[in-house]
Amino acid sequence: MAKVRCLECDRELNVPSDAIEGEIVTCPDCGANYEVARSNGRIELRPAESVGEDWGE
Amino acid sequence: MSVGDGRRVKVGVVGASGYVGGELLRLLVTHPRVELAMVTSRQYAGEYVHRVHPSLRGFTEITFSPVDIDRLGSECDLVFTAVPHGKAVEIVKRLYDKGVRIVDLSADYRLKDQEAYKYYYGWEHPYPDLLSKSVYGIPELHRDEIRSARLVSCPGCMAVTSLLALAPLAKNDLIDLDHIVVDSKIGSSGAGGKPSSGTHHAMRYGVVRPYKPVKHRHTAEIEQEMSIMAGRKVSVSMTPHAVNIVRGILCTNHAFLKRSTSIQELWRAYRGMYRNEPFVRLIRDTKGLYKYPDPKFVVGSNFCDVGFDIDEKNNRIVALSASDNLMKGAAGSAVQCMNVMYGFNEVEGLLITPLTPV
Amino acid sequence: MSVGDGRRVKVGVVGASGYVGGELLRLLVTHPRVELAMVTSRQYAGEYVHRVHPSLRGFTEITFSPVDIDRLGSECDLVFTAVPHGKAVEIVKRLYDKGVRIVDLSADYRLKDQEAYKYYYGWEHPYPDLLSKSVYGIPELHRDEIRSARLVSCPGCMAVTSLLALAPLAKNDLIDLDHIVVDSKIGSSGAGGKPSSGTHHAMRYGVVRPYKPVKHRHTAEIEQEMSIMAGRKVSVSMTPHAVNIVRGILCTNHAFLKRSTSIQELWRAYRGMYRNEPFVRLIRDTKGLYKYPDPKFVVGSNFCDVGFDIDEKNNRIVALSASDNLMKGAAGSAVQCMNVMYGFNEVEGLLITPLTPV
Repeated sequence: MAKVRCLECDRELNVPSDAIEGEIVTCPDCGANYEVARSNGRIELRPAESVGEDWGE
Repeated sequence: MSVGDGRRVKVGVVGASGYVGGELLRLLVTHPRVELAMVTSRQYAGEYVHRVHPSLRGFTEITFSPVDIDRLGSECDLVFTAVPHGKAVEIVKRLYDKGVRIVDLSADYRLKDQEAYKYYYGWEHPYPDLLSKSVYGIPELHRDEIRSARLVSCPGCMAVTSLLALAPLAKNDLIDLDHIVVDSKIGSSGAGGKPSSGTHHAMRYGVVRPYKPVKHRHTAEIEQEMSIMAGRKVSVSMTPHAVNIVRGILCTNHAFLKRSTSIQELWRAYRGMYRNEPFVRLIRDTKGLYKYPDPKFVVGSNFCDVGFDIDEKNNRIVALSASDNLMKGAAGSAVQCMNVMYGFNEVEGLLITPLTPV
Repeated sequence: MSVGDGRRVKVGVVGASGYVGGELLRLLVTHPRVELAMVTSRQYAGEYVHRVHPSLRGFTEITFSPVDIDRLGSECDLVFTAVPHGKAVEIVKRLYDKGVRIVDLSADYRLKDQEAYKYYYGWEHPYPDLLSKSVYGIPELHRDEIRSARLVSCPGCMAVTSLLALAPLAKNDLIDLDHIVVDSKIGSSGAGGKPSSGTHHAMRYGVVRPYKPVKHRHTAEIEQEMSIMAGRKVSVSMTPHAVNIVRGILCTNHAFLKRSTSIQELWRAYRGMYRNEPFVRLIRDTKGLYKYPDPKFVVGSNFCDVGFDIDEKNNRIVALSASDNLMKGAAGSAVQCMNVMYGFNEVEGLLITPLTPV
């Protein structure tokens, strides 16, 4: 389990160490989506585009 | 003083026939550390509580008794006073002198400055010395003082809802303290149980009705508490609106930023203050339908949901907060304060899931 | 099989994104004897539950998983299935064959007689042999069978509400069993979470809308259970109406008396059946404003309030019953059945005070 901080709201995210490259991780507090990336053995989160629904009134 | 040995607190409720009194009973009849000793009502003395609050049938067979200060003083450890402004002031004073602990839900002991009572209530406070003994009943702001308090004065429903959104901004010196605008929307149960032409169904239904757009009483409390947090005089402009729901408050708190900031910094400011608070939930979601606080998702619970956004162009921050006016806005806060006063787990009897949809 | 040693029951919820699924979660996240093992939704797999049910934020951080029968079978002791009619039938069958216990909230296993499915649902039941294994989920009528049941089928919301008012009359042979008229009124949450032109706010608001005035599906269950109680074929005419509330059912059950009777005899008949039932409250008050059942005083709780009156001139009895269609009408009954199935105290996690006013 790797501990990574959400870039948006600073919540600590637990990313399973077997998370695969490109897997989507969502922050429970603010809903920001991240893509799992691995650089020199460390797990990093790259912001992933997320489609926001809206009421559109 | 904590009731450590599992003993139940003997509790009295004065003015238990109204909506706030009924909501207090709703929480107290299932509270594991409370014994309901006395429940008073002038109008319904002798009647079973469930005849006035049918939803409580099966939970208690206690009857209303007349207001008897001596009996309240001798039979109760703690008394909740839920009578209108102007009536509570005498009852609380006499109970205070008897040494019984009090959680007052009226406005009579909320303000420290008697002048504010003259300006906002057109009323001369008869016991100004008691004002300094009273602790303002928002545990998130005054937990330590509440622990040992003999008199706790619960906040106005829109005041607590607005303050919980504004507090982190004041504490982190982020906003201009002279141009705060609180635009609040509240349900009909906020007007209490007494019928009037304004609450007559055909005329109350479907309104978006601004009322007391200036000099609303809750403004005094918001200014008082914000000034304490900011360490200087803060002025707040509040305008409430009655809307077409029964329970629920949404406060839209507009404030102008003193310096530029970021969403990340706001998250740190709010999380810094509320990380360990069981009843404040931070709602700012980047996806999904429900991005901001909405009373629809707190009704029936003691939560105050808080969120925020930045309007860069206008250098403005919109801090949003949603609560149930009868819960975090009244009875929920009162029971939360009791839990603090008696050393109970602060969520005891209050970890209620909101009722959605309703 | 009871989980005596304090162990928690591992529970799964299939179809947890709807209103009934959400209400189940609302009860399960604070139920002291439950561990929420799996929560499935085809549409929201991978998403946090609180993103679909914001009111549950802070109570659980479980995410939806896809419907995986093998995982449900291995990780859960009990599975609630809250998927629409026609979808549940397969999932329940496969779970049943895996030996996991099931509480199904759909209509697919409520009826014993497959012909009734043809008549009321225009549907050929694919597993008629399973119908005899399924126990109808009203503990007040089938408590012993539910204890050991592997498959419990929860009642339709209007069916259980009507049955609880009619049962004492059938059991005491008081009424003509060929002229029963059930006129029910129900809130919008009864139609579930899927939007349609009929539930579009501007058109759903303020209606008193009769829908399926004849051949409504719940009629089949009422007739089935009444026939069991009366020991002969009973026919029931039901007409539902959508009314301008979100939660709540009122059933007005009209029946014609076979012989003259008295209010005292009716009290004995109803008390005889419900004296020890924690979730049926008898409401027939001679004074005060609230003389008869009204959903206004049960919303949010698992109560079904039952009352009655006699119309001497027309030899008619009016039996009234009120419930919350998402609680006693669905999720509350489901959790009550789970409590019976596992030997828990039947009120465990269900002694919730109604939310009034709301």
